[in-house]
Amino acid sequence: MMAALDGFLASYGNLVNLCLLNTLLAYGVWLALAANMFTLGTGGFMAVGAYCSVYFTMQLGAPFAVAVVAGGLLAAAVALVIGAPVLRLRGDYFMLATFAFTEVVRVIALNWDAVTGGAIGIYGIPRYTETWQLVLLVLIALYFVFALRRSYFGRSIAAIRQDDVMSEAMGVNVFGQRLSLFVASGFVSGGVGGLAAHLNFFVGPSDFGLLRSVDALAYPILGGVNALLGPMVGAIFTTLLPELLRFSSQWREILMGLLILAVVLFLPGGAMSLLRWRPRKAAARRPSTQGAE
Amino acid sequence: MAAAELELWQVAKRFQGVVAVDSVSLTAAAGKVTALIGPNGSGKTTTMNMITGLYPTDAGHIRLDGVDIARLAPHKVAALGVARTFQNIRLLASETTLDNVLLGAHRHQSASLLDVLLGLPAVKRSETREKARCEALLDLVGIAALRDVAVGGLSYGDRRRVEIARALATQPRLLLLDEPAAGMNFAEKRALADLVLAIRDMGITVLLIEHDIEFVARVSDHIVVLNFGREIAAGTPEEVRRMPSVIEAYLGTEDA
Amino acid sequence: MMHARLTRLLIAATAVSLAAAPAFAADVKLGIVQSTSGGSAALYGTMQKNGAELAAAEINASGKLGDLKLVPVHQDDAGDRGQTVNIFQRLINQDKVTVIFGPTLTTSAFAADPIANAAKVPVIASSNTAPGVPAIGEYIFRTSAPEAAVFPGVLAYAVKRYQPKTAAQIYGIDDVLMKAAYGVHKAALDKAGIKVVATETFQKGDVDYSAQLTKIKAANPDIIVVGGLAEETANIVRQARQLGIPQSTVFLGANAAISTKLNDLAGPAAQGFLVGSGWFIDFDTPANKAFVEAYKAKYGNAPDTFAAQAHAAVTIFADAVKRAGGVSDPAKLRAAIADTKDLQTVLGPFSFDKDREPVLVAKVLELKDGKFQLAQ
Amino acid sequence: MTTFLQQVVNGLSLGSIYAVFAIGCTLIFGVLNIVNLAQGAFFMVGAYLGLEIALLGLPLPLALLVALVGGGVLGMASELLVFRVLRLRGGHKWMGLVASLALARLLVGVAQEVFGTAVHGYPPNPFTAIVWEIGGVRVQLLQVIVVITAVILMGILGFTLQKTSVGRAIRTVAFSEDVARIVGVEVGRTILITFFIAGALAGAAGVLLGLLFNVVSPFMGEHMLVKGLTVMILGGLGNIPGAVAGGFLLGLVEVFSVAYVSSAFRDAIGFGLIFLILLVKPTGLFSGFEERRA
Repeated sequence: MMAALDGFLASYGNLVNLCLLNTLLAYGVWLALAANMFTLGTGGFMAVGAYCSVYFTMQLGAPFAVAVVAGGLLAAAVALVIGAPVLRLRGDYFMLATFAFTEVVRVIALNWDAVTGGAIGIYGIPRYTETWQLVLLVLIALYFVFALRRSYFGRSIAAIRQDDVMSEAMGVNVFGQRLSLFVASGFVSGGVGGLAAHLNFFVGPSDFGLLRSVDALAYPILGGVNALLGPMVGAIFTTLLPELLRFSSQWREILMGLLILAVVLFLPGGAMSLLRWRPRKAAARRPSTQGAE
Repeated sequence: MAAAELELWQVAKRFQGVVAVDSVSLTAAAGKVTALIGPNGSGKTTTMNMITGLYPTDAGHIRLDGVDIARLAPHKVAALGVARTFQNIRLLASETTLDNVLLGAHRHQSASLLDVLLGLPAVKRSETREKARCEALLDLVGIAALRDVAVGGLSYGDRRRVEIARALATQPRLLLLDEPAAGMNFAEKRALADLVLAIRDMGITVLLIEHDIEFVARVSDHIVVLNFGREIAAGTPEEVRRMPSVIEAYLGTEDA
Repeated sequence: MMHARLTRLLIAATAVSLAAAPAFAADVKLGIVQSTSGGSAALYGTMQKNGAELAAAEINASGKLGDLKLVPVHQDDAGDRGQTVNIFQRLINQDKVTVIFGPTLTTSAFAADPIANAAKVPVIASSNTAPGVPAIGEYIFRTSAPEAAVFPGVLAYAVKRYQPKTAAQIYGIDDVLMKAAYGVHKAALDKAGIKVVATETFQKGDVDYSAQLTKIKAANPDIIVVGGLAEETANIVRQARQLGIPQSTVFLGANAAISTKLNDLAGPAAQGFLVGSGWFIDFDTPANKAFVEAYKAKYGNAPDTFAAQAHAAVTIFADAVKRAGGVSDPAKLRAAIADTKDLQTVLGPFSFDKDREPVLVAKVLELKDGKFQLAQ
Repeated sequence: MTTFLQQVVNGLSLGSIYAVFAIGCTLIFGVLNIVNLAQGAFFMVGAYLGLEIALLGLPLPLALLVALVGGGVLGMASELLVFRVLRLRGGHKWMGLVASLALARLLVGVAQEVFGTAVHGYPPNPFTAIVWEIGGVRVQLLQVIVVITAVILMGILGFTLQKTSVGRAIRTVAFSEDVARIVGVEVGRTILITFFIAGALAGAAGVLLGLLFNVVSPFMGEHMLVKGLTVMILGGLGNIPGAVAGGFLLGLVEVFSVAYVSSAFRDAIGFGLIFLILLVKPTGLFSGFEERRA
């Protein structure tokens, strides 16, 4: 049994790690999406976390755990600084401002050779990230999200997502909650950046651009923002998809586009809406109108 | 939890040069029902939005028991005991009645984020307490049976009641009702009038906007009439009904 | 009844698949990890995949390896490092490949090569020119000449012919290859005592270089050194001429700029362009002529330097297999690859130095009348 | 001074293409309040369609026309197959972003399959050869043609929006779909036309860029999309005159940040600028003549 697992991990270990890492990232992004923040800042936060943690392990010789937490904290601090002004913007403006942030980070990474190695990046990073650590972190993230969702915070976050004006009038500190969630999202993204940097020996600016942010957003959206397991399902689906479609060689990009389109068009509530599993007895009587904004 | 007195003094608001509220002064006496009436576009809802902090005022004071609240963020105004309902009902359609009302209880929850993340018993305690309170409110507004139904499927009148229950769940000292009787039938309006009076008797100041004069006359202690962003009359229902300027304002709108 | 038949069917199917599963003992699986989708990496990934597959087919047809048959297994990593690592793991542990050719991008190499090195599977890269790739481990090789091996020759030639005093540099700042090339160019210029009067950058996807070139024009350098891929270099050269930088200001390019695309896209503007390389399309050896013909016949377009380097990589591997007497002993195979000495390839006589870097006779080429020719 | 003027010429010719492309993006936003991330792919397809026509030896105006129509048809297809379906199914706005990106990915995959991954250039045309030198400033005939074509396209669009019944319908839908329905505008058809116009502008921009800079590749759209988004912010989302001004402005900002700061920080300056604009004046620099308010 153990031998079989070892064999599997030898061939698919990295894929498993990527699924776990992306799941973690998906929950980080979910924190923002849950309060209707369509953030394209994820790539930027990951970069901040990755470079910071690598600096800690390679330059300062800090323990891995300390480095990852430091990366997360620095990303959270950056989120706090940019979040305060950016969160005053309405939906699309918020999205574009976070996009600009990610690009600015990328250009800084390209030019700050002393810390980031410029375009060449940093290689020879020790491999500290282990599968069991990722499993543990995913479990913790799942539990936190679970606890948050079913608490009154979860209720107010859902209310902010659907109608922030009303929520505010009901005494919910919308700005405060959004900022906290944005900072938390930055923390998780930064931490994931640190973990990712110590997984594959290398980091470079091309890892953290706009595409990274968009991919990260796609995880919870494709999986379903309203379901606890949605972000995980979306992350695993999106990570496995290119591998599953490997048989199609040159048609892979086309098939991936088609498949994602199909999910969006036929399951506008995300893949988890397939299950329609509802924890409360009122499920059957829920009307089908959704996504009212 | 004493009823609060609301005082507006020469409050004004314009949007990109267009005057929405020119200068409104009024007082909603503590523990009374005050009605704000006037033709469409006379600035009633804008006034209510300024009271709740949704719009910053351009001029004037808004005082709640003497404290100026004109510059406060809406959630801070709510924290001082001001709750409201919305003209275009704003509920979370896919959530149950109880969950919607529980949102109003948000600021009374006592568990911290840390309690929540660690799953401490404080969470359960706080939630149980607030649930019980909200269920009592559902009972009060007469929709206890709809507790677990998604509000999207409720009738118009029932949804208005959910909104009132949610506002009450914030434990307000001042309750603002924006056209609570709109779209209700005769029987529903009667029940609503009784509810408004009951709320007043609980020691909550009520300020309501309403078009239905019968309804207003039934519940109000005091009426303020707005037109073109100014108050043109004020008094008891009997007094206001006889004022020529009021009759003119209402007839005038029929021409327009 | 139904059940029993189904069970029997399943057993039969399993038996068949089990019988088919093990590869023939004579098959040598070659992992080819090249990006054929996913942005600009696909430009040169496709070329390398073609070059490697062509070489494998030729070697199989020649019967040079006796009953050993080369079976290329191509996997596309879409220029995504995560996928490169996935592929390496699977090729090594599941497909049990003997060797890996690739990956396309240097960043992918830094992430994935350590896995192969640990598993004692040789990797021969044909497009990673940044410093440090073979240093990952003793199983890592490359046929792509690092910029440092070719550029000094080009500059020496330019100095001899034009006696430049000043130079301008322009390079792709977000491209690993070009950033590394920039460093090499700068060092060579400094060493030759040529003053760099302007340094400009661009990014992947840029099409308009006129702002940078206007600035360079104002600095009036004697030569301009470009660190860019063929497509980028072509546009830089063309736009420079349009902006009135005279033909007498000679352009020097990076190794990666060698492609027929350069002439296709730049036209007469590129006349006199100088570049150094291990290979060029009109390289006059029988091996190369045959390669160019075969490539054109099979893929319908002309090969570039990446295709040639990939072709050479497979040739080197096949030769090493022969010398090692098979593929059963990875250490022996590795040693045979490392011992490659003066092997005739499409790149000319090829050897590896002790750092597993290619030793090639770098040629200085000049673009004349639409063709790269040996500079005289 | 010569260098300065030369940079102005560089910036204006680049900016005119940015403007044409960004108008399409901002038009869709103005009408539907969504960002269509597939516009970049339409741009790429337009460039290829124009290239194919040019390679057949047919005149360049025809290449432009084919790209216009091709881009427009793709725009309509994206509305019919993606956005309309999403609206009918009540999908969240986010889904539109993800879906349009998937559509772009699909088109890039198809283009790679059909045209290959290599970069192609337009065949040599007589315009590239003609260069005027005015006081040391070099202006190519091709640059002039591109800028004039861009201005004409923008002029046609402006006329269509302001003076024709189609334009009135589009403006009404942009103001409010409900109002449009009440006054008898066929909303569905009008939205379809909007997508056609936006796609056509993207396609045309593809040909202009391909011609001027001689680069056509399957991946060119992503880069342009980023520019288009930047221009949208500069000009204010949904603000068409703002997009025109923003396009030229971005062209000039890029050129001058290279000229007077450093090419290494060109993009940092561009993105830093839009970040600041978003914080200080989120309605864009040109909200003075904005047509509608949210």
